[in-house]
Amino acid sequence: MLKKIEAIIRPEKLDAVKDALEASGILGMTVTNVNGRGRQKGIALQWRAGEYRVDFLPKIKLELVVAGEECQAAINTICTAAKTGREGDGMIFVLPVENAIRVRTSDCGEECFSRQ
Amino acid sequence: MLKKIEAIIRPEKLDAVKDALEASGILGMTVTNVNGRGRQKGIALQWRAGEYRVDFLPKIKLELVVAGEECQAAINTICTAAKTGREGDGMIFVLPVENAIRVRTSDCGEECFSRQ
Amino acid sequence: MLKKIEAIIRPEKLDAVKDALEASGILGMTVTNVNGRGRQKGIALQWRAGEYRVDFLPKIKLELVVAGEECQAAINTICTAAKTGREGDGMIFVLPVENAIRVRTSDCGEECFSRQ
Amino acid sequence: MNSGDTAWLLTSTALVLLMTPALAFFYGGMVRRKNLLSTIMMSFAILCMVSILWIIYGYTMAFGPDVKGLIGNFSWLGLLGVGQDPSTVYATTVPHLAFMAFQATFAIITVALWTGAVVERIKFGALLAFAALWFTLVYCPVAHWVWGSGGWLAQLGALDFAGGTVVHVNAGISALALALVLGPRRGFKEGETMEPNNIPYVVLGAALLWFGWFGFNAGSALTAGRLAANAFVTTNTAAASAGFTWMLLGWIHRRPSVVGAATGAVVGLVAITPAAGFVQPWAAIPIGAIGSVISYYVMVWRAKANKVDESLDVFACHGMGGTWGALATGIFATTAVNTGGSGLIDGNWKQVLIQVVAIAATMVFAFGVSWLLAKALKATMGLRVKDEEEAVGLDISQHGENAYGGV
Amino acid sequence: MNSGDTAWLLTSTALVLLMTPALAFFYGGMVRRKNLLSTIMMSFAILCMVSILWIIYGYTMAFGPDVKGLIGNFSWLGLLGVGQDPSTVYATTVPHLAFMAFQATFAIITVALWTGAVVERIKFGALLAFAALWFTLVYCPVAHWVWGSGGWLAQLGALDFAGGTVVHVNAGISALALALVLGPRRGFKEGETMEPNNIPYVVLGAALLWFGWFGFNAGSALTAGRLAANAFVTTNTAAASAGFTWMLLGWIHRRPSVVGAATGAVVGLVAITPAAGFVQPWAAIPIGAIGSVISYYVMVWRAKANKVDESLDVFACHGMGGTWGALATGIFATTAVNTGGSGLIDGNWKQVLIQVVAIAATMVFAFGVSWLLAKALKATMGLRVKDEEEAVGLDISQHGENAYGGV
Amino acid sequence: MNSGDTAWLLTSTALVLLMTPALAFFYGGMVRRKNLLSTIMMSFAILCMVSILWIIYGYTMAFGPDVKGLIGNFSWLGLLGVGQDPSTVYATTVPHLAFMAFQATFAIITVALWTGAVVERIKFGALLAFAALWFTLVYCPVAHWVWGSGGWLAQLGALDFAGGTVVHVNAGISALALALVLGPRRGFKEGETMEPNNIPYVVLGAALLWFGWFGFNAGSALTAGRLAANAFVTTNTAAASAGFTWMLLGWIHRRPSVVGAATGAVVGLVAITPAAGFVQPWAAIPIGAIGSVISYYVMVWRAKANKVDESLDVFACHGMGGTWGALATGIFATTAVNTGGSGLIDGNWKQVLIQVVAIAATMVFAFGVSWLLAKALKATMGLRVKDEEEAVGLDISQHGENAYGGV
Ligand SMILES: Nc1ncnc2c1ncn2[C@@H]1O[C@H](COP(=O)(O)OP(=O)(O)O)[C@@H](O)[C@H]1O
Ligand SMILES: Nc1ncnc2c1ncn2[C@@H]1O[C@H](COP(=O)(O)OP(=O)(O)O)[C@@H](O)[C@H]1O
Ligand SMILES: Nc1ncnc2c1ncn2[C@@H]1O[C@H](COP(=O)(O)OP(=O)(O)O)[C@@H](O)[C@H]1O
Repeated sequence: MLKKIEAIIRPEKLDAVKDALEASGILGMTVTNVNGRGRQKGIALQWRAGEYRVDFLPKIKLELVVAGEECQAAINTICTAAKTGREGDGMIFVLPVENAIRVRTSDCGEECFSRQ
Repeated sequence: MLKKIEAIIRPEKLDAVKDALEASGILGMTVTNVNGRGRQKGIALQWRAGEYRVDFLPKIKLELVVAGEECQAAINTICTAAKTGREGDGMIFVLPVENAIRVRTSDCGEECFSRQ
Repeated sequence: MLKKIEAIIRPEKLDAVKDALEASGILGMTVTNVNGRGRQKGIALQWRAGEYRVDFLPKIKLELVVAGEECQAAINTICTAAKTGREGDGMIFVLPVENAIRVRTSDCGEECFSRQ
Repeated sequence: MNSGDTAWLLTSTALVLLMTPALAFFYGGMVRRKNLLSTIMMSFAILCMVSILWIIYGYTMAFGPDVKGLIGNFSWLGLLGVGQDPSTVYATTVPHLAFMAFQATFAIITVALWTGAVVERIKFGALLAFAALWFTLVYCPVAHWVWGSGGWLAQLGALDFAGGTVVHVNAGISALALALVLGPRRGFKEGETMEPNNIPYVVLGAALLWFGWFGFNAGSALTAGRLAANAFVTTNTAAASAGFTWMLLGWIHRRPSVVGAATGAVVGLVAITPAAGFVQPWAAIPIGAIGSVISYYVMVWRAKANKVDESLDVFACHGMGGTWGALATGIFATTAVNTGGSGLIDGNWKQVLIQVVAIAATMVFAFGVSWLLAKALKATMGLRVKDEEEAVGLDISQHGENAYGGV
Repeated sequence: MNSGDTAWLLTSTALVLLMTPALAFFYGGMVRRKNLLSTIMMSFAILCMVSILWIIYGYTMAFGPDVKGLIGNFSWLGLLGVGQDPSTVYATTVPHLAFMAFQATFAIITVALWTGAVVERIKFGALLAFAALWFTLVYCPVAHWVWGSGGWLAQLGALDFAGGTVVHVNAGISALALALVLGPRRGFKEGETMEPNNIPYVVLGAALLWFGWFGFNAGSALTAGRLAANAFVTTNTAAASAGFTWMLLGWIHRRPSVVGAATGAVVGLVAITPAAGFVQPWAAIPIGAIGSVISYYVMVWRAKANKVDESLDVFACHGMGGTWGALATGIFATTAVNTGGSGLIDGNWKQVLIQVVAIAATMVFAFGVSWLLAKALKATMGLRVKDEEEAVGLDISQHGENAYGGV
Repeated sequence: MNSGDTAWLLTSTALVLLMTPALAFFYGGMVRRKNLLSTIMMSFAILCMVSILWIIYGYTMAFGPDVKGLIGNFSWLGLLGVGQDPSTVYATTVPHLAFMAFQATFAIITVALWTGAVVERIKFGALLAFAALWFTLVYCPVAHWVWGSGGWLAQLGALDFAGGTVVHVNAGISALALALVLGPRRGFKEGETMEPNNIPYVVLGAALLWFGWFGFNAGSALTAGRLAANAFVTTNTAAASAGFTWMLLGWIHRRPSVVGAATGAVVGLVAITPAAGFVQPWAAIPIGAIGSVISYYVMVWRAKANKVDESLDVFACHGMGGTWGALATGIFATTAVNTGGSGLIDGNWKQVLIQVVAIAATMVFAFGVSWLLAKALKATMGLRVKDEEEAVGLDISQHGENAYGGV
């Protein structure tokens, strides 16, 4: 079974996570700029005089579809690389994927990952 | 079971939806700028002389992962807050989530939402 | 059953894919600017003197939720329109959707697609 | 006729003209993205409109032969008699047309200044209507009072080198009046976050304003000589001093902010405007610094009070900055710089009183007329866009445009 | 030698030089994001290239001693004999080098103007080749005809204060020829949406063009005096009048658009260019307004016809604006402004005919040579990028760069 | 006093002042988005700070009455005696204040130049402290040596028209020293990609620098006449030649890059700076072209070596460009242009030696003092932000701001 991992991480951790995943053999991924809100309550920014609060903070969403057996390893890798221990480190969600197709080759399912 | 709610809404409704969710106790969410197309057929914009049509309109995608039992309430909240009654109000999709991990604490599944 | 199709394609193919989907009757979709990495290894860009490598390339993510029976047709349409045969053509993922709600009408599930 | 003076006045005119688009970016960067173009367009459209109104009837109303100290008569309507020969009254070493053009740029930017108070919610048509009326009924008279030959404040001895009262007090207080009548933006009372969409634009605008202000102040010497050099130096010094001070104020509070430094520089330029050709270079340091302190705390107070949504703080920056500058002129003016003016440091305490009169007269008149005009327009054509248009943003709703196109 | 005149001419030269980067932003903002840098680069590379070609051989071809009214000879090759002393023929109160530099900036921007017709698909190498050839074989001769001492159109009495025919008609008609040979962008015929990527850049460009145009027109007086002041005022007035008119045209149709107002202002500046030092300030109002109306409807018609992808409407803006301006000069020129020219309102209807001759000669020559050059390049090195490169965008494919880097 | 000269000097001063914000955009566009504002702020804050320090004590240290050829004494502290009358020593045809202001803008931009070496990691407080110290202990002395009446390098006969050694060598070598002490950015050694966030800003900055540089170089003639015209032409020619050359170098290697052309133009402007008023227009072509080749390959070498993170290559552009320019002045200077200087082509090979001495003295002094200052600050207040602040970006961590606000 294929799984989709959606990880919301700190933007400044993207390089570290990318490198860690690469080291463990995972290259394919999609990255999106998002804004997030959670335990971390937003931050105060400077205005001309005084400051204002921003509720949403810039985050990076990483999406990677992996074979089921690689899923836990990938999650661990991301967790380790993305962690700072302070609020705002982010969340990882795992979703089921029914199928995957590589547009170039029209390969389907797991085979489209295996045949490098 | 965890659920992922993906709501595509009008950008100008983000504040209202965010406040409504906050009022009903939901803080965690991720927001993305997207462009959408649906019943609402795009709009005509002004060019130097005359105008041109744009098929995709700016929308906001809201993603929130919630415990299964809170899902319907969240959907209702979003629906109410995001509605104008005119075309382009958007869609809400509900997807199954197999697991969730909080990066900071490595908590898994529902527990990572419960332990505030 | 509803399905969500997530297609990561080349930005320059968006118009072709959009037109092809429109021709086969699919209008509703959401488009996001993303950055991706896969077999295509990034590109070298020019710097003032010499060049530097960029790992992530701009891609477009297309999300469309369709009724299960239309899914395969949509995938084929996208594949055909988005293909160039060179690395970087992209991936399509299919995810299960449990429910869909049209905000404007509060219609649920498949009916919110059928009642045009 | 002097070619050096003419070269300098034409250059200065071009510099001041550039300030209105600069203002467009300064303001445009501070609003939300959905109103970026609309904010820019306010300045741009006013630049076009006032350029025309000025040559048709504005110049003669402001600078034409005096009628009882209150207004110019209509003998120079359509620039009749305003030609390539120098005027015998104003800037006698350059073509009369050059002086006229220089003054045009002041009228333009003054009208554009108060738009900062009404961004993100005013109807574009109403904005233009108010601008045309305000230009006619407020700017032209006040310009005549202070700068017109025979104007009553000029007669009284009010000192205003380059527009402390005519430009800044005038625009600042009118901004307040208009904002009061127009009402706050949706979400303002609720404390909704309104993030500046593009701080680099704010800096770009401030930098071009600073650059153009050399024309504004040093050009107001109307000759390329001693006084222009003095005004040039005081201008730069006040901008720097105020920019640095504002940055420090932010730092004391929390962090040295970029929008803060840019704002401070503009406030310093405002404060030195009436004084530039009357005070010594060193005096520009306190004039700028105190200007920043005043505007900063007025802004803090306005934000805390949360009563009036004078959105981009035109009153705090220009109204208060201009007021302080006009007073400072009364304090620091010295005949060592300009035989035309002596202030408190020369022992002439009366000058301070005269300055107060000029400020008060401008404030009362401009506030009153602006309020009435705003009320009248509100009652007739309406001032605000619909709620829904405001939510979508004025770029789309008023102009049918998107700042940044393409998926 | 006059220091005031020199100061003004140097200032004007700097102002006109700035117009080419300004054009880069004006055009750059209107294309799709993937071609933003490529569009900017066209102007920037031309700025570099023509600066050099001009001092090597361009200046002597355009302004060197006359050969049969058609071209300058090569006696000033490499600026030989063009030094710090004033010329005896041109601008006799300033260093000859200053006049040479002023003219350089005109050559540069004229070459950059027509790039608006070929953005988003031309090969960068082909662009440079065409630019060099066009500069040599079209710009230099036409400049000589109209402005060179002994040029045949000058002899005929054609009036062109700052480049209505030499710059705008010339670039506008050549843009058309080149666009015809090059062919439309992918998707143009199919009506694919091509959204402007950055309207603030369009406004920034237009504002800096407006600012620089004071050098262009008022600098063309070549002295800092009566005529410069007149040209300054007419320039500002026409820009304002045309900007406002275009805005109104958009409003009548649907909404007052920002790109529209910016475009209108530029068209007004184009239209007043040949007339600036010949007509009275009031005349600039109709010259600007009518210029906008003409260009607006030509643009609407071009868009409807959907035949030629003259992408940024250089022909409509500069070709038609320049044509109208040249005619308007024949109509509104008066000896009350400049003893050098009298037009229809002075009763001299012949001037209109002369203007028509100048326009027609420029159009025929420029169109013909441009077409041939384009055909020749198409047959040899090829003009277009590959389909695939066009799809990806010229920034990446021609320059290996991304406008906005970082994930 | 000459009004034309004054007009030109004031205009030039405004132009040079604009160069510092231009630099802010030139540099700002090249860093990562999270450090855009911080990079802009460095230039802006320095603009404010040095403006004030200059009038308080900088001007008298650099240009005040000479003390043993090394420094000016403090008799002009707070501009005492620097007034509206011309100086008897410097620029005798314009108000002394105008000359003072012109020189202020040089001090400002020189201090801002080296910030390019330390972007993305320096603590804002440390930056300001270093800037104030460097201004006092490096800029003022070196300016005095070369330009001050009685300065030892001036006495020696070193030629530096507008700041090859004083500005560019000085800033370039100091950039290196500071970068060495500060250390590289996180990820630099690992070859992490650091993409420029906004190339249009780089071009905007380069264009405004080019524009402002006319004031820098042609203004340094201090009169509006023969020499100014010569410097104007050489300036434009060198910029164009170097911009085009750099583009070709990129093309040979791979593609003609936009940042490359912009960088090249700036390098050409640097290289011509010391030579502008001494060499003939044709000489600007090789001066620019060779300058580009040198800087290009130094930059390639620096990138390959990957040892020093002199982030925006201030040393390669300004240090090497300025060195080449200073040497080139020794080679190409000719009395045909300026009776004040003859170089190798006039048969005066000694001039080259003198230039070498000036360069070497500046390099040794500036490097040494900068290194010591940097070490001292590092040991006391610390130079770098925390790792974590660097990761988040300096915009947020130092200034509490986001360049582009709003979801
Ligand atoms: N329930 C949720 N649904 C979707 N996204 C969430 C949810 N909770 C958190 N996020 C995303 O994760 C990011 C980090 O969450 P936060 O609670 O601040 O992290 P931490 O647990 O480290 O304090 C948020 O900014 C948001 O983007
Ligand atoms: N089938 C779909 N799949 C994915 N996204 C969709 C789909 N249909 C609509 N959307 C998204 O929802 C947005 C609103 O849809 P639209 O049909 O215009 O709304 P309404 O039903 O209110 O008229 C679209 O812009 C698009 O982003
Ligand atoms: N495993 C994956 N998970 C998520 N996204 C992926 C994955 N593999 C590829 N992608 C996305 O698809 C894009 C194209 O992938 P790539 O392997 O370059 O295509 P191709 O198979 O045509 O060579 C990538 O840029 C990335 O955005």
